[in-house]
Amino acid sequence: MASVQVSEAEKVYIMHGVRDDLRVDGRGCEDYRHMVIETDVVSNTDGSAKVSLGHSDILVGVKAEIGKPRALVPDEGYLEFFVDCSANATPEFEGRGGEELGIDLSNTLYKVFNNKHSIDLRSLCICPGEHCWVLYVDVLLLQCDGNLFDAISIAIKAALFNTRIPKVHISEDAEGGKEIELSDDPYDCVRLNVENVPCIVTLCKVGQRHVVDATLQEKACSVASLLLAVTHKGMVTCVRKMGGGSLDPESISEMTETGKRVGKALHAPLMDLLKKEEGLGKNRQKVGFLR
Amino acid sequence: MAGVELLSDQGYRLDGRKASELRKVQARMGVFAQADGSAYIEQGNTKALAVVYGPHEVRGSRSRTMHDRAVINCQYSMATFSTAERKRRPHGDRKSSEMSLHLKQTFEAAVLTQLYPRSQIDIYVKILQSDGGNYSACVNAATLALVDAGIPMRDYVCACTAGFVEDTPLADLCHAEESGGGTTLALALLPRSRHIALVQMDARLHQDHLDMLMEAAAEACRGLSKVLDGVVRQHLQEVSVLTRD
Amino acid sequence: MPTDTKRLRGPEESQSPMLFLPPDAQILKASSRDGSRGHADVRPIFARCGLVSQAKGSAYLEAGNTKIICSVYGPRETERKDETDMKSGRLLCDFRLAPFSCLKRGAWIQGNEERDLSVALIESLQPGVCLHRYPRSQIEINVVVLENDGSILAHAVTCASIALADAGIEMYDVVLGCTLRQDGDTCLVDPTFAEESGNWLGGYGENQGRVTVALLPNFNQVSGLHADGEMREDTLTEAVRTCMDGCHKLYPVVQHALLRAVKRKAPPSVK
Amino acid sequence: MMQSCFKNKIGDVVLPGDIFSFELPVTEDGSVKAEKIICGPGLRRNGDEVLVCKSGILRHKQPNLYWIDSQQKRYVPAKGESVIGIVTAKSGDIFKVDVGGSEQASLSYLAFEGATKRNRPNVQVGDLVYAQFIIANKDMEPELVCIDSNGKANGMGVFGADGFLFKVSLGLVRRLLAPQSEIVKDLEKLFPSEIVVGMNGCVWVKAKTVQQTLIVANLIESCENMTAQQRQALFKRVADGNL
Amino acid sequence: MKDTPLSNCERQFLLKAVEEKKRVDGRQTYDYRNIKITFGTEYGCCIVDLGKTRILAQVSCELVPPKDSRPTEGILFFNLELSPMASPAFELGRQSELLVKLNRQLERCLRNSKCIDTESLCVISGEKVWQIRVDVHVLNHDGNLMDAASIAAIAALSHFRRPEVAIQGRDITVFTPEERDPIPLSIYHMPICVSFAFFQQGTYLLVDPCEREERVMDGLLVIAMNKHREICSIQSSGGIMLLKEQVLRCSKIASVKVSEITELINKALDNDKRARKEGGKFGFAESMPKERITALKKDEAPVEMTDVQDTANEIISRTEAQPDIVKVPSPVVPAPGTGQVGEGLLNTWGLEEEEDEEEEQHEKEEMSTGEVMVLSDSEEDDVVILNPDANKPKRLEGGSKKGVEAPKKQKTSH
Repeated sequence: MASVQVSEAEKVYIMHGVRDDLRVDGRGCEDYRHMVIETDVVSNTDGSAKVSLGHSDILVGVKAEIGKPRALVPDEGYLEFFVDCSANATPEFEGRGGEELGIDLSNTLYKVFNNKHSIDLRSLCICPGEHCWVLYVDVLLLQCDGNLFDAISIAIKAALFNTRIPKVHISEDAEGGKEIELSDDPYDCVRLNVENVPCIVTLCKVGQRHVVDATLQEKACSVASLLLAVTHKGMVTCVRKMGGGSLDPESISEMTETGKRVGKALHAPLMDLLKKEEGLGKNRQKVGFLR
Repeated sequence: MAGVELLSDQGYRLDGRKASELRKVQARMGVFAQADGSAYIEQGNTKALAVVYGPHEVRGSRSRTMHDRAVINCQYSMATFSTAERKRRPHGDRKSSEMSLHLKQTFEAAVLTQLYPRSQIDIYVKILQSDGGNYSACVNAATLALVDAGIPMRDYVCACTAGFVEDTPLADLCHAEESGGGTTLALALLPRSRHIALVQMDARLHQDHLDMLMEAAAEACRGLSKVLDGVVRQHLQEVSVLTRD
Repeated sequence: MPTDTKRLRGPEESQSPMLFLPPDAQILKASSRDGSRGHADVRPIFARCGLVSQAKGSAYLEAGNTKIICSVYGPRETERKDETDMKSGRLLCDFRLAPFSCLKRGAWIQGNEERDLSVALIESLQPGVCLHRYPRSQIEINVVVLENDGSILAHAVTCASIALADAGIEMYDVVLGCTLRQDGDTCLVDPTFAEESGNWLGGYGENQGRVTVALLPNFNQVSGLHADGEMREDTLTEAVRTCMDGCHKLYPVVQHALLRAVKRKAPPSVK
Repeated sequence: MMQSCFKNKIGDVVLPGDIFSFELPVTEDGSVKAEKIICGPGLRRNGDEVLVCKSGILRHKQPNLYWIDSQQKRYVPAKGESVIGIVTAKSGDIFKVDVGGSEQASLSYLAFEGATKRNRPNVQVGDLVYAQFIIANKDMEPELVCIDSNGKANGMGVFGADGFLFKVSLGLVRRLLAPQSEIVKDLEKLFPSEIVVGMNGCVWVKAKTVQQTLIVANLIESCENMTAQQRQALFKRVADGNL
Repeated sequence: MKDTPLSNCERQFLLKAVEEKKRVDGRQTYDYRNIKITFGTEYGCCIVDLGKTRILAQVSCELVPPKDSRPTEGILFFNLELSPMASPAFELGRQSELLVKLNRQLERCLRNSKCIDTESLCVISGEKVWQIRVDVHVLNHDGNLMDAASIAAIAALSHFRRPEVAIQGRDITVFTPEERDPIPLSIYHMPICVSFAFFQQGTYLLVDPCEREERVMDGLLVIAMNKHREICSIQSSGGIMLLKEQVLRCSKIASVKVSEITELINKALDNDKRARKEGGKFGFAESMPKERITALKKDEAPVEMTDVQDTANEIISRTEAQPDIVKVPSPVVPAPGTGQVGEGLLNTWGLEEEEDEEEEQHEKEEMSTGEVMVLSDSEEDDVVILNPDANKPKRLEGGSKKGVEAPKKQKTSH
């Protein structure tokens, strides 16, 4: 992660602040920074979303392509994750610098979605064993100011909500070969059910307490952090301890409990915000980076 | 593309523009907080983001430091979802390293590098959506980012593409016109001094039409420089209002 | 990607025989564990130190059919000079599954999963090693899984910490790893490969998941925690506790292995 | 006798690996008359045999000096030889000078006439320097100086305002620097010009106009592989062609 | 191993020489160096000598499934290698900027200009098409790699023959050259690159810069054109500031150069075809029978003797006068399989009818008399190749007679 140099005195200052539930930018321990979400930002994709959480900017594009289903699960489509840490974020990511972090992020995303209920993979299947939809989820990291996992998971949820997969009808031509036609009417499409898509909450252990949505400074003076992917029903789909320190079991269960609570509380406002934006329909003024 | 008719006989193009009409240009400076200079530009459907870091000390290979001027280091990359067909890798293939090379040369000519010896200026450009004229969008975005970063330049660098269909020059090509097999000319111009920083042309064109084509491209660049000029003034006006009282 | 020219490959559209297994063979009922092992029992492990002469320290560990060998080099000088934090050392890990280790042949080049496992291994071992004693240097850990029969990360953590101890690197505590497979309400400790992935694909019920915990036994601190699949929060905390008990069960075998190694290396006591 | 097998080889092309073995001549009074042979560059002693290790023409100089005149381009620094170097870097109190050898030679800033700690010589990166080697062996980094034993520059130091520098083979350099070199004599007849020749194959030429400098430079370059008469003919044509 | 740095005095001298319209090797501002094209025994292999720059191009073909985006078109693939043999500055495996620039320019010049009909390369649409692969290797770098590479590539492509193919239903039979003689590629036009080096912020301009001039130049403008005066690609590089008029002027100069180089390539191709038809000897070994052991013969650098004043703009004004293809005096063909144009020829074109130099090269007996190929360069004296074997002095006078006579003629012509 792009780290920032923090002197010892600053660390002590931040720790004392967290102990009294007052962080450097005035937030409480479980408050998120100001978050801006916008969908359908890039037109070449089937679904896209831009999230800026404080100064972290993430852009996610989802492209659906027809591919061959995996051998072991012939009746399901699958998701492919690719995280591109562009040099825009920090000069460190130039050339192959950002590759290591990108692979770490995408591996975690694979784990988060590695269950049956996040996305109904069966609905992605066109004809078992031969054709299925493959959703390429490309995450573009434009600016990173800490807490990337949360911003990425929210952006993915918004992008999947915004994804429109064209309807497919299969016609049998003469010698039994299957012919696939896509309907080119833009409105004749299938929407994904993103109810169950989990959101990631990263809890950072600073001193004795843990904080949500830690900035780079707070992360620099934390020993360990726990990453929790929580669905709107409170199910935990991925847990991962990050950082060089260790945690005692009590604080793990404490952090898990907080994570679940904060995660669950995140889904409801997100979903109705997305629905409201969807509701605006055509006269919605596209903002993107322009404001 | 034999099928698609690029220029209708009444002189309208695919997207309804006249022959020498530019696409809608929207731009904004100072998009990112962490970068020294940043800018975002939309030319029609082509969207580009440019970020500038520097001038800072040379990282990586020390051998590149110049004892008399700054080294310009560019990286051009395209988002994997920017084109209709998904790109496997954002950068690293020959096309993008060539584009980075062109950007580097364009700005080596325009930026006053001798003011910052033994230092490095990084220019990173990201194409979010590609609908033709990638090079020109990158140059315009990078110019705005350099202005935002306060790096001294001889002049704005405006770039534009021009095509040639049924011997009428078309300005500011979109993807359909660019990949239609006709001639495409990319021109990076310093409008006030009418100096050309970079010229690049593809596909066959008879020598006599070259003059007309370059004139159309130069005209388009001058039009673009007015738009960029407007954006910079508006941004400065905004910033000065915030900092005045 | 350099194409693999040496091996005679079948025609492109050749399928792996795995596909043609009868469907029920694939989905193994996870809850019924065959024969001797109860749900909460850990497979007996065999551990030895000092197998690789070249390495500073090395260890070989067998848990059931899972066989892992690990060697430790260092502390060495860091090549990348411009590392920022110079006051503490760095752990570098290279986690490889031998191509013949799983049913389906893997590639020699390190895939994304292996990189993920390397990162997980480093984060689990780092709390146990006194890195501040080795400023401006790096310790390289090379782990090779010779045969993969389930919970390779957990056993790799244990094997690596034995190798580190064998290499004489200062550690706060040995790090032990244990994995648990949650299937509905039953949880299987130290699952085999079939149990670990078998029921998973078919399972649509609640609480399907896998938890791996790395533990510092004397401090009772969790140094590594990985879980995926879908579980309720209480099942998760329960699973973590079960894993920690599993780790404690391994501790005596590890101590014995280290004792043997130290005795063998120690100078003949003056009798 | 010993030198006889050498003598008949003088002027011939010898290849690396040729061996000159000697039977010690036994004089009438049975004592062995030892003869001394000095092996120059290209010859190596191996027991009582002399091995040739560079291809070229065997040369002889009275009384017993033999050496191989090879057509080499890569220069190996030798102590006492004066060369033309290009200053590539200024680090601390030494300049790095590229002499076309295997590594860059070092030249201390004090090794200039009248240089003291305070008033340092004005040397820029990229300048030409005419200097002499005081340290040049295979184990140490070669070192140059621009002053002779009693501190005078006598011709050495930074130079080359607006002349033209080019590289030639070491064989031609030796012919140019030979005491009565015909090439130099012919060049003098053409038009006045300054020529500086470094043992490392760098030649610097300056004449009144750019045009003449180019002519002299091209003439020197083309003398590389010409026999004497061809050179005469060329110089005659250049002389009348120009007048 | 980094190559030797450029000293300040060398840089200043070269720039002063450029200002006074003098070039190190005695050429005019718009002169090309000696271009020599030789073909190998195998079809599609050719070596081009541009002065001392030497480039090998090899064309090969293969039956491959087509790209699914273009099922009915063959595939053209270009690859240019900078082998470390060419200059100490080239390191193997390092993606240097020069490598990327050359590769992309070659691709743009030969593929985007659609100079080869890719439809004719399709065997079974969607299944099997010909993939034509052009490998270009730089053997010696003495400046201006782009022009030499483009000449080598287009010459090799036009020299290349692909095996004939017969299709019955699904199976394809490929005939060996013995069964059916191979078929040439269908080439519409021959795009050739012309490089212009700019000095002193664009005030001075040189064609075909040699290596020393390349190290001193500010920027480069490469224009690819074919003999029908159609521009195939333009690419400016280096931090230079150009004006529109300069680009137009360069394109006019390029059109003249290209028509003359195309003439040379065709000459060499017919030469090789004639040599093969008559069953004579052809290929590299033949093309340099009389040279010294070193393949890269060290011809003496031409010396510019007379103070030739600048005839550049006078030449330009003349090109506008004659729109049609200027009658180029036939290039001297020293040995079968080679076409050779000495520098001198360039600035005599269009001036007055050069009496057609009698073909020194008369088939068989010429070989025996050892009449050495005469580089009839104009103002510099005759280049004489010193043959290691005892050669009759007679030839020497003969050579010099030619030489002496040549410059005089040259002088009058200015």
